[in-house]
Amino acid sequence: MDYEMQSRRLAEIAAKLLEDETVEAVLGLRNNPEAGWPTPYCARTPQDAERLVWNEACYTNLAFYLTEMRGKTAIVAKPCDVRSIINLISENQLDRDNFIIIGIECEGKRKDGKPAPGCDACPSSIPGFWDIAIGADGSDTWCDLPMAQTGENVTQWAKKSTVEERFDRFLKEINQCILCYACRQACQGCYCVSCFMDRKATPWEQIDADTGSKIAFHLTRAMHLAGRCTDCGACEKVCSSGVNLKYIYKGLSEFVEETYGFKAGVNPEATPVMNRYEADDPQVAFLGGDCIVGI
Amino acid sequence: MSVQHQDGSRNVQNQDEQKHVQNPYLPSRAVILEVIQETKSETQDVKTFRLKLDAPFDYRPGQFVEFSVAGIGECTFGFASSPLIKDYMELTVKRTGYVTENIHMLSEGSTVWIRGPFGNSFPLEKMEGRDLFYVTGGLGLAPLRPMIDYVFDPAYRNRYGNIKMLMAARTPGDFIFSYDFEKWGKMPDTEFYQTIDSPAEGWDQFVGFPHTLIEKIPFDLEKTTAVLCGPPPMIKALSNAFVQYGLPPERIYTTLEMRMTCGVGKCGKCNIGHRYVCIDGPVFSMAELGEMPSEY
Amino acid sequence: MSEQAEFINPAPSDPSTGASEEWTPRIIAFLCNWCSYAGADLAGTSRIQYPPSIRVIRVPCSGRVNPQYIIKALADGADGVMVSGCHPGDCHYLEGNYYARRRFAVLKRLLSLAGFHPDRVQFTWVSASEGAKFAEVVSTVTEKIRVLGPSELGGRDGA
Amino acid sequence: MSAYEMRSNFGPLHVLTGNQVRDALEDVLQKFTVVAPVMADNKLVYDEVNDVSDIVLNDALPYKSPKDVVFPRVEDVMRFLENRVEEAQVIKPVLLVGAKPCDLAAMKVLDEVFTGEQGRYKDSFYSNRRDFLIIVGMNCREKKSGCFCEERGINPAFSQDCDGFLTLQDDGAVYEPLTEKGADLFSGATAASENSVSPGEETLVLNTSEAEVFTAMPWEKYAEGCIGCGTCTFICPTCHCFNLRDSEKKGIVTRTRVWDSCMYPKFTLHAGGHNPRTRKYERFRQRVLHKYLYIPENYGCTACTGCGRCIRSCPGGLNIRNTVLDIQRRLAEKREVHV
Repeated sequence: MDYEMQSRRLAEIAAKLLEDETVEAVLGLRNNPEAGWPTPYCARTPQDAERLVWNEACYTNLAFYLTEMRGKTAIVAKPCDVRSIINLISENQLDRDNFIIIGIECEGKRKDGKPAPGCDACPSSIPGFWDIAIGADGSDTWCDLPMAQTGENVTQWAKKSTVEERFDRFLKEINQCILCYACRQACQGCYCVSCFMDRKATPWEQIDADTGSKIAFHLTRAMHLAGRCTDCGACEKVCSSGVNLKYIYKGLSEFVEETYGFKAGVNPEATPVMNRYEADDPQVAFLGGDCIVGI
Repeated sequence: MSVQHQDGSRNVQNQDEQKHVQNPYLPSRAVILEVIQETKSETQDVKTFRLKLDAPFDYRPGQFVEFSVAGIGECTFGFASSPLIKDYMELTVKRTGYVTENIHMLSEGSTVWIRGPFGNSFPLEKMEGRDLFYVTGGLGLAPLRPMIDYVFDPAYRNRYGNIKMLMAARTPGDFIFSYDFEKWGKMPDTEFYQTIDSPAEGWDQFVGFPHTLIEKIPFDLEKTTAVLCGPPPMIKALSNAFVQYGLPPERIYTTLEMRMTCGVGKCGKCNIGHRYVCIDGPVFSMAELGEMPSEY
Repeated sequence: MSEQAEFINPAPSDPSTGASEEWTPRIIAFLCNWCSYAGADLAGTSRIQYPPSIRVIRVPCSGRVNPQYIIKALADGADGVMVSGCHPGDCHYLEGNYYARRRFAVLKRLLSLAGFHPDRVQFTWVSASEGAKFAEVVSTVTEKIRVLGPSELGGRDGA
Repeated sequence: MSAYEMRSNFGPLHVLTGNQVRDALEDVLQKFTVVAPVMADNKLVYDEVNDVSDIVLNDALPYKSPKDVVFPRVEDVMRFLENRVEEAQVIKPVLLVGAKPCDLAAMKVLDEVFTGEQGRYKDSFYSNRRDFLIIVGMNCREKKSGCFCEERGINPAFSQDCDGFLTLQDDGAVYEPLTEKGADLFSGATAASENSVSPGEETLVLNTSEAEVFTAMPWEKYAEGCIGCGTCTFICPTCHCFNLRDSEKKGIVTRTRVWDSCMYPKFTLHAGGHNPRTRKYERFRQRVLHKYLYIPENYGCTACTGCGRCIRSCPGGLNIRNTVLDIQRRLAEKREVHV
């Protein structure tokens, strides 16, 4: 990885796009010494482009911000950002004509001296989808770096573990949760205008932060993310309490892929997996049926 | 009688209230004596609850109360009955959310919990000797009713001048307290008007929004104090109309509603600028509101 | 981190503890209006015996059962949840149960991952003519949950 | 009478060696529930201590503030019995050790808001806990990225707002009792106190009015990047907005107080559907001005201690200090033009 070359080329490209008025804004990251890591930044003039950075701490998923941009935007997108963008396009949340993807090669980011959440399972250093490419060496070709892919296989773990072990792991994580909803806010998939937890007239809304509320929130959120999670790790990166629940979302992604052959963030044309059905879908999970689900 | 903050300022304080030793969060018990269905439109979404309290309760017109149903939650309502009535108090509730929906399911004899009174009140002393012009929209009549009844009380009526009342509602069936209208209309030196949003069959009174109607009701600019209550857009339009007509903002009063939890200026919800609606309000003059950010 | 303040008086004792009778699980049953609810009706009118463990909630279609309802039931301490709808292809709304089928499969994997015993949530198809099958399904489900014992989360209302 | 004149009325300074500090902590652990900085999951937090060896007394600032000792994330405050309500008031005495000067300053703000004379009502739930709390402050020698306590007039080396102050030195520590409650918590070789430390000057303040900043400042730009997660309010040592909720367990309805956050749209949503603050920048503006304008107006103290926690943890990189600096700069420019 040559971060310096990549940064330089990124600044050049961004300045050019803004100068030509191809785009109104370039969405990227800037150095933020007070925060201690690069934070989202929106360059709006060619001079601003200088401030865009690219280094090993640039782990923020920017796809979520793209849904809030008005006017034509260029987004600096690493593979996980692009997966999220694809997911959002397939759900009609983004208009492909309204933004340019500056794809940037990435071999994984680091947070607090460790690989950032999600990076250990990333399948490729190349974004799946791009308009302008910035390779690992700063050129416009991809280098296709080997990826570690040491991420946990949740299904395998689940098959080996007992119900109690799984319950303990889940409880241990949610016990730390304070129901601040930062995971929801940072998630590309959680774009609902009014979350099920925020509805006004129902007793679903629970901010008591007792175990029942936390289970209700996290499991329902996981359910909503089934076949939509792009494994970007934003939920764990923003959590102030250190709750690591990505394994649940990942386990569901594995299940959806294995059962329905669907992977989120691959094909922008695909209908989301939970929005369609086949008449011969496997009859799993049913009483007396082939219960491969019951791990 | 609880203290008032006539100009909403923090400096005008009563020593008694400052040394509030009792826990302001602990409610006292009340029992529902009667449930009155107010609106006659199809939704029937407004009811008035007449409550009998365990402990004696004193309040001034314009103050509000925190009303809870155990296990459901707490809601803020303005008093809707005259403070001179000592046997019971009334609250008018519109069914609009989870708590109010559950309140609507209550019937006579149910136990509810009350804490308060909170907030300042209408500056009744300051208004003495003046003509009064009440304008209300929909449910906005409820917090004004204590003041209306207080002023109409024979013991106090001679302290105030002429009274004009303009009551607005969406449809003829949406008026609350319509059983009082006849009584109010017959009061001496009182003009009583009603208006609805759009024409309806058999309606012979005003039609249109209140801010378009104040020109049709002659009143003495020098002697009048206006008291408004209604939904925020109505208050904004109406106060502009009054000011344009020549009434100084210091003589236009309104009562605000905000989401509230504590009622004692701690929870931070009803914060508008540096003011808390629950302790500096809910009654503000338009002059005060003009200085505050328009986040209401 | 901080401890909860305590009340001066001890909490009144839980009325549900100390019951000596055999424990019956509390199972929330979401039944589709067109098939399974009618099936349950038929079981009743045919006087077929089944355990009194289910609390029925009638829904228009198994596709109407929001997974949130099931999660909420479990989180609030239900011992089990059962959802029953029309057989695939028989949906009154043509395709509601097909969507539901995917949803339930994913939900069951989700609950397994989170450490809820997979047997706590059961899905099944019962048509309006299958009164006997309905009784059998309820017996099977109740037995499976009885083996698991009360919910780990305990009833919220303790009833 | 200035607080600084009162120093040393509660005994002389105690010079302690490292071992004596340990022993003293061992001792207080027997008597109190001790809350102190401990490591949890790679993060330093204030938490209840079971073993003295877990306590981390050094220059690092814990990730979260100690406010939940007095104002917990979730607390049962009362319950409904048949004909009356009962308040939860049996509280164990807690000793908070190692609170940094910025967190001590924050505690003072909370005291002011919940129990102060300006507040009109006393918050009994808060004061119940506060009355049972003893605080031992500790100096801070390292400025983290994002810290700006000195601009907020806080001296990281000493604070008066506690029951006793522990000054860490390279070899051991010096303990200075500041109130009766803190009189004999630590003891070692005695020494006379030196009255040399004084609070700094508050430079980061807003001397302005709502009308001047409310719409005139580029709030949308300041709040760019906000994702509305509320992390800032949850780890802030002075944020104190809350909600009261009822829950039913075993047939008894308990009222719970839980933190709420002004960064959520639901915070101000009326039951009728009207919402005075719908946009993210409006909510960020509320947070900044509540700390720098509204609380100063109402209580006479700025409710930001410069601990920098929100700056370090904000996923969007929002920065309250830069925002206030920018407002100051714009106001100064504007006033110059007027002159």
